[in-house]
Amino acid sequence: SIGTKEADGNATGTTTEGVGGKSSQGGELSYALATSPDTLDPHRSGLAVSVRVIRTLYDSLVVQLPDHTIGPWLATEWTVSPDAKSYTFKLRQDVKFQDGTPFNAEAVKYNFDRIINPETKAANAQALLHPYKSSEVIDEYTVKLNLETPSQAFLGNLTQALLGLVSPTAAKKDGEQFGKNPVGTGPFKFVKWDENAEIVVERNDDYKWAPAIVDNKGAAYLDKITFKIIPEEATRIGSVQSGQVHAAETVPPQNVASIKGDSNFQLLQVNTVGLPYTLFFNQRRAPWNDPKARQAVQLAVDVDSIVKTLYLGTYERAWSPLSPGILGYNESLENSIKPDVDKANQLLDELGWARGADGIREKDGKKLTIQYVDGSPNREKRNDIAAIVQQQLKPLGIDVKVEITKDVQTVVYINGDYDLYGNNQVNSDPNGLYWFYHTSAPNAAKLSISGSADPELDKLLEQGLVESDQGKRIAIYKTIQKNIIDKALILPIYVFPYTVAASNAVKDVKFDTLGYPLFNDVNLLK
Amino acid sequence: MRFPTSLFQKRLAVSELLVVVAALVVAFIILCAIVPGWIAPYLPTEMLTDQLLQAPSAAHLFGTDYFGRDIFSVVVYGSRDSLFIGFASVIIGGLVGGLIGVISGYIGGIVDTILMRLIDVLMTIPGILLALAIAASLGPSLFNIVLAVAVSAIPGYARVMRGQMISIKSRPFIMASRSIGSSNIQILWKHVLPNSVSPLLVMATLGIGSSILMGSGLSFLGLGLIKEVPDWGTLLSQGRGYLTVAWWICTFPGLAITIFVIAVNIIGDQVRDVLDPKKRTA
Amino acid sequence: MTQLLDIQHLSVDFNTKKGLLRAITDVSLTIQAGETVCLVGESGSGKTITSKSVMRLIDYENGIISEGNIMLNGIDLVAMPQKELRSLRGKKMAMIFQEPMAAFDPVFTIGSQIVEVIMTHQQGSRSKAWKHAVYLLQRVGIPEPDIRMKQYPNELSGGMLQRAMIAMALACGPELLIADEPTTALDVTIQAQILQLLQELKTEFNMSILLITHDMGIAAEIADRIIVMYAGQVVEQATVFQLFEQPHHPYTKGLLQSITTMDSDRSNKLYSIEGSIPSLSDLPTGCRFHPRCPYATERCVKDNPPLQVVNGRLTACWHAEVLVQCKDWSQKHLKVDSLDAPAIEVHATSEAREELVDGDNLFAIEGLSKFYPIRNGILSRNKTVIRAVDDVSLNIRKGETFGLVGESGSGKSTLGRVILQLEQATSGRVMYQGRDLGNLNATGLREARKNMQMIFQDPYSSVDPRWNVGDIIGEPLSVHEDLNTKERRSRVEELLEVVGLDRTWVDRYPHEFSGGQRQRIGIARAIALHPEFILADEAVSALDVSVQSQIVNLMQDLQKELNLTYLFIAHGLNIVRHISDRIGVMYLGKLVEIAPSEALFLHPAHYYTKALIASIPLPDPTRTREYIAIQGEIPSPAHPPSGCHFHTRCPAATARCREEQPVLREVGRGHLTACHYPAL
Amino acid sequence: MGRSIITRLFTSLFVVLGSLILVFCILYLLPSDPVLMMIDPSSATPETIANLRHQLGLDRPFYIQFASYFNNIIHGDFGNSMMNSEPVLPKILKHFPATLMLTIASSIIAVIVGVLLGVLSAIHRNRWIDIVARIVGLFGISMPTFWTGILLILLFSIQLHWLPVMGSDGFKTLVLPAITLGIVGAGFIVRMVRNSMLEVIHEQFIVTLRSKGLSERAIMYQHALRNALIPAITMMGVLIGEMLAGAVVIETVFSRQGIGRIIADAIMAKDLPVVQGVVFFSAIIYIIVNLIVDISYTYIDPRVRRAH
Ligand SMILES: Nc1ncnc2c1ncn2[C@@H]1O[C@H](COP(=O)(O)OP(=O)(O)OP(=O)(O)O)[C@@H](O)[C@H]1O
Ligand SMILES: Nc1ncnc2c1ncn2[C@@H]1O[C@H](COP(=O)(O)OP(=O)(O)OP(=O)(O)O)[C@@H](O)[C@H]1O
Ligand SMILES: [Mg+2]
Ligand SMILES: [Mg+2]
Repeated sequence: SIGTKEADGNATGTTTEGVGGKSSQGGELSYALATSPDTLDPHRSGLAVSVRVIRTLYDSLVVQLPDHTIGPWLATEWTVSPDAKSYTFKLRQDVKFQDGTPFNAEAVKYNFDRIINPETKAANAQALLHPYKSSEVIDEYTVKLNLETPSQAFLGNLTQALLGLVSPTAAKKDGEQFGKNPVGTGPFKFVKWDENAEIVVERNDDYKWAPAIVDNKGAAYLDKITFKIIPEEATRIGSVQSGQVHAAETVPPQNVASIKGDSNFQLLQVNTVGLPYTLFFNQRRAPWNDPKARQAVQLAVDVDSIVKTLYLGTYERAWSPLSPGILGYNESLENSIKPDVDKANQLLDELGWARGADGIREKDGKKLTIQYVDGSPNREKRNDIAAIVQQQLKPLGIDVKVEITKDVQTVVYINGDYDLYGNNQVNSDPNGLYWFYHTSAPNAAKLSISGSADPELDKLLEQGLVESDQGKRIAIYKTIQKNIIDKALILPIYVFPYTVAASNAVKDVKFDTLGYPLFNDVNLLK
Repeated sequence: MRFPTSLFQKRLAVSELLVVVAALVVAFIILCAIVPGWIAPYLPTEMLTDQLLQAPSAAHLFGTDYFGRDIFSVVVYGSRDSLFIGFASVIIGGLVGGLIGVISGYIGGIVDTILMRLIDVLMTIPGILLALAIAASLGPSLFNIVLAVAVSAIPGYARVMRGQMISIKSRPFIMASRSIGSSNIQILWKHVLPNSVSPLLVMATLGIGSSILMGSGLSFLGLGLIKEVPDWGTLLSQGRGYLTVAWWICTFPGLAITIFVIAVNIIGDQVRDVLDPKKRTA
Repeated sequence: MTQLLDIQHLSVDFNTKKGLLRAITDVSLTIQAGETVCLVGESGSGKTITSKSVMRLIDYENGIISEGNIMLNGIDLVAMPQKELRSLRGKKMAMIFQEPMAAFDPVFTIGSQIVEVIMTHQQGSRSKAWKHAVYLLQRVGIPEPDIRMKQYPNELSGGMLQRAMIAMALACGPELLIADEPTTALDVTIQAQILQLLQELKTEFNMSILLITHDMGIAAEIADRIIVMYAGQVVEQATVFQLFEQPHHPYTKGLLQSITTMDSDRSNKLYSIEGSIPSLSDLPTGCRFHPRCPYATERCVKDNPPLQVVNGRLTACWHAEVLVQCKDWSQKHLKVDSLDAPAIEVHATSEAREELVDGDNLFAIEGLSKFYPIRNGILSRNKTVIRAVDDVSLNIRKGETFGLVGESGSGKSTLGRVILQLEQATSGRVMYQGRDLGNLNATGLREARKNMQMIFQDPYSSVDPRWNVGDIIGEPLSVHEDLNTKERRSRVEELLEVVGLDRTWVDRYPHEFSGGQRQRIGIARAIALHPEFILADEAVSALDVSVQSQIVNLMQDLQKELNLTYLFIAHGLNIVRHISDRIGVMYLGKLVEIAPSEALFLHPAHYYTKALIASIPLPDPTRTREYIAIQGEIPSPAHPPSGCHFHTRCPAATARCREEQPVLREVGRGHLTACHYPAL
Repeated sequence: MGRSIITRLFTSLFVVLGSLILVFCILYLLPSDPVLMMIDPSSATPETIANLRHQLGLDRPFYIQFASYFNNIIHGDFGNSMMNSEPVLPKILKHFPATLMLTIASSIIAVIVGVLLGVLSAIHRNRWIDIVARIVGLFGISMPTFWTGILLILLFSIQLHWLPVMGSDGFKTLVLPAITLGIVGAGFIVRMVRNSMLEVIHEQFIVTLRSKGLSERAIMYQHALRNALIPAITMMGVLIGEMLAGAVVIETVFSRQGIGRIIADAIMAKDLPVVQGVVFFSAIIYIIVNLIVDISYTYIDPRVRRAH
């Protein structure tokens, strides 16, 4: 039988079921990654691809369950203070790091303090840990985390791999080089990392503290996992097809059908959760600070056609600033917008943009243009989206200038030199919206993508962060989503499915709620 | 020359036939670049979303790509930027490199030493790295790609031209001209240059091909040109992921590059033969 | 007698882009065992093709033997497949070539290349072959053969290489040795040595020699029989005595008459055959020589004469029998009185010229030197210099022709270039009509250049191949004179006419001309500005004898008309004698003798001059030259011998010569020599 | 000879310094800021960023940055990667062997195929062998390498399962990339060898060899080829440079480890110390290779040997 099973939008944590039921012990899995991880120090990493490896090496305090509730992992239980500004965790007592260092309250305190220490040069972890202030060791296995301000996202963020717990001994010893010599408590131990070639991890035999989302609570079945780094698409898929590796991630849409159609292979697919791939208007720049102008674009861009054309039915279209499967996702937005070129034209006419001789609209001697910035390389065919948007807006009289750059950081976040820019984020909590849509602090080192400065939206986002009542919180986020779409702040494009092509021998790959693969249960048919 | 031309026409050897074919190919491709509209059945930007990934057929000679564009038309229109990259970078690289070579070879001495060390500096950095660094610094625009490729070609031209200068400088007819009382500039302009450009010309013809290839290499590394109508290198690079499902997407632009480069090389070889006075007088 | 080589009715075609091209037509010739046969004729007459046909080497050059037979010792060479031929080549028949440097593979040692031929044809060990090779080198007169064996071709001098080449040819004891202009690229002194060697070896190895040459002197000296070729055909075949006694073909007669001999009347024009050899693709009808033949009749235009027996020899002329009866025909062509006989009458004209000895100086050259630094290694501190010209002083008088002779590398060209300020002198002065040319600024120099022009050795490489004739000749005009296009064109056309070219040829390109015509172009360019002085550096050396005469005549005519002064550099001593009023002899950068032309040849004072003159082959088979010719080769100018540079090769050298450098001193009227013991 | 090598090495020092300055300048023009790539600017305060820039010395004037970099190099310190603080020198040394293997293997292929085809094509000038060899050669230099590479993978790995698709461990993984790169080199060599063979074949000494009765085979392979290879050898230096450059693309296609990928990544990330390190390294290699070429040149060509 073909072990392919596609997760639908809401069902995260999908598993594939082994044929025989009984998992076989041993074996080495080779798994091709699409890019090279930047570091295996979770606190310093900023790449999703790193997380796939990091997840095998480290555990978190808590885990997110498929129903969005938080379950125990290295922490057995926790309490939140009434002002919601401190969290007290009771820790498992049978855990130790792979280098023998005991896991205890000191270790947790060390970890979180490490993240906010500027010398660590922490990356995304710092943002996820926000608004963490300090830790107090209550006793050996009890730790209290203090926050600057209340945050409903905090606990959820603790489930993320980037806030995984590193061995204090190793981190202190290796300093800058810890990312090349990672030590955690996870089901696998680091063996070696050949840059640009492979990362090898082996089973941690002592492991017996797996979270609820996997079946095998003890040591993993696999002896080893070799993560091969194969950036070139054709090579990566080719190496699965030729049998050189067991599995390869990120299957290009055009290959999905052939993998599915080949009885020797299975296709695993799970939608990632967080913010879907979304095109953001830069509201700092005219005329796209005008809702009407944005709406015209919103009506003219045929997202359905884009997604169908480029992804050949393998990606789902996104409708909201959040992806399905996340807390508070607003289903009512689905199918709420239909392309309507006439209306779009009318809107632009109303704004006084008249067509010039070349068909491009003009006003006050200025052409109606969109500076569409996208990063290179052409990840997930995002550059191609730009190409289609360019064609779709041409009849509307908008000249879309596509700029593909290696240096998105500078162009977008520092110079703000764009009208339209696309991005997505894997996130466990709808509070992820905060960083994108809240008015940015005046001294922020980096501009927010949307350039929003909307007091109403700001207020809603602040409420969402602290609202402790789940129901109310969901309502707030639904409003926010509708708000954003109504004001046409963005064009949501697609929900990114994490896809894996694997030989049929690979059994029981599971995924966490964010769509990262878990290897605890994996076994190889011999 | 007083060759009986009829004899020529009768005995058209295979290699001569090759040159004729090559010339026709190049002429056709240049025509494509100048007036693509005459040749291409579709607009290169026209996305026929109901005809994605169609195999080559009568309607779509080279098939369609994942946008539903007619690949034949895209290739035809794409020739413009490809040829531009090829020709412009060769012209810039050739002029700058040639000039350096002329100055270095003709003046000699300390100027020569300094310029040649500078050229050595450029030589020590492999061409594509230089191009990569320049393209990365300046961003991917058509002109920057041209610049990047041109800079990496400079050392070659400079060296060849310098060598030519030095060898021409010692030919008796240069001394003849000097003994007549011609000034340095006159000699340089009227004798040395005309007699030394032919290897440069040959190198330039061959360089057109390598420039296009280098451009496509930059595309592959993600520093290529992104425009509405992709050049061949970009098209090839974009289509490479589809090789197993729709071979035609990258095969045709690939063939376009290869055939063009081959044709240009054949012509370059012919130019070499024609410009070689030894072969002409033989 | 048995014929060793028997060629009958041989015709050879070449496969060219323009179709089949017949290079030689109906050539028949024979060589007997032990005989030396010379093949003579102008450049392009098919001599090399004939010899290569024998070796069947033309197969590799798109050549086809389309008719005829070649039998070597009764073996048919034409029908033989290449594979079998290979076993004959190098063994039964061997070949030596004109350019010894080009004929060796530069990347293998001399020894290995000789051993290679031995190993190809003979069984036996390598060490035996090596020993044999050493013996051969020794036999051809190469000193220290063991060392030479391990050297590469570029490490040997030209003369040495030609000896090695001969050794290689002799390696397997061939029956037939073909030598294609074996001495043309060498100095006269070396040439004499090589010819002597060949003759010695011939008897020793008991072989036949087919020698190709365009020098009648060589043919007279060495040949038993001579075969004259013209435009791909044999026009005459006779024994050497018959031929020089009474040539039967007008072409042969022309050739012999064109030779400038040591006693030619310097006031007379040289004889020359009009026109030039036709191109193979454009052959005349009938007798191929008829367009240039003063005796040509209608019949000659229509029918090609066969090679037939006339007076005991073969000739291909319809009128040979009649012509030889004519009075002006039978006039002796060569009359060489003994060189040491002082009895040559001094011609009236030369006496008149003698006055020039004291005439006005156009150039006064004082202590001129030109050293070229040579680098050995970048860091090497001890700078070596080549003393190309070393402290030379001489005067050139208005209206005279000053000849400069000397072996290759003696500094003649360098001296010429430095005089014309084409190169900066290392020291010394060049005074031109009282002005020091070295002090002129750039514009002054350019002005001065109007008066000083140059004619070059290689008429082809001295013109820009991309320019047409009009531009080439017009270049000096456009540099110095402000003319419009029309004026310039008409001046160019005039000049073309002056040098004897068709005025309609202005738009042609250099490669469309023959060698002689190209040299006329060079002359036209040189006289365009009516200069006072012309430097002619080997201006006729690259040309055929007949054409040489044409050019020399032209130069002399121009001298008279335009009152020119020449500095005439050449290694052909005959020609120099004919054209020059005074002659300077150079050896290793030094001027060793200056004398009026006649005086120099009659009474050479320096032993080097003597040796040079003695090396000239005489075009008279009745006289055998005594080989007092110089031994050894010219030493390196970077390390010239001490004292008198010539002492290493001088028969009269003493200890004094080794230590003390002689200075130029007068030994006769206007006759200076730098020798401690002048031979007067 | 020994002396001139020392002088050359000495002048080479200046060339290396020149390349370092050049690359420094080019990268200095890069608008991106490495600091922003290292930390997450959304959470870092401007002060931390400024601190970090100061720490890395990026706030100093351009020439001081270079001077201190150069000073460190003289002391054997090539600095640390800005991306992951890894020391540069060990990083390069670790990745170099794979690239070297690739370069050597493809050069061998290029030389064998190129010389063989070049000779055949010159000997059989204008016959079908010549035409085929020339076209093969032209294909070699006319196909974009990444395209050739992917085509080879499709054929030999996915269709035929003969060779691994990717990797840099062991001989088998070397075959396809070496062929891909070798084809290009072979294309160049075919042309060169053919041209110089044609020239040599018309030399006078070939006629002499024939007149000695040598077989055509001996003439072509023992004499003509050796002479024809002399100019070809000068090209080898350039060719090896090209191959090193080709590695940038090939290593990506075949997911091989190597210096090519390091530098491509580093350039795009403006990781100055790494770029500088690799450029330094490749300049040294260039100089060494050319030195070797010159030495072997003098070995093969006695005319040059004497001049030294
Ligand atoms: N391979 C060839 N193809 C075509 N024509 C040739 C070839 N070789 C020689 N010829 C022509 O044949 C004619 C005779 O040439 P050959 O070399 O025998 O002259 P030669 O008498 O030896 O002259 P030289 O004194 O200049 O050596 C010349 O016109 C030459 O151009
Ligand atoms: N530019 C130069 N650099 C170094 N050495 C030179 C240069 N020109 C000439 N020589 C050397 O100077 C010496 C004299 O050369 P020159 O050409 O004047 O001799 P030549 O008498 O004209 O000989 P030939 O009869 O061969 O023309 C030779 O040894 C030559 O190698
Ligand atoms: Mg000849
Ligand atoms: Mg000379």
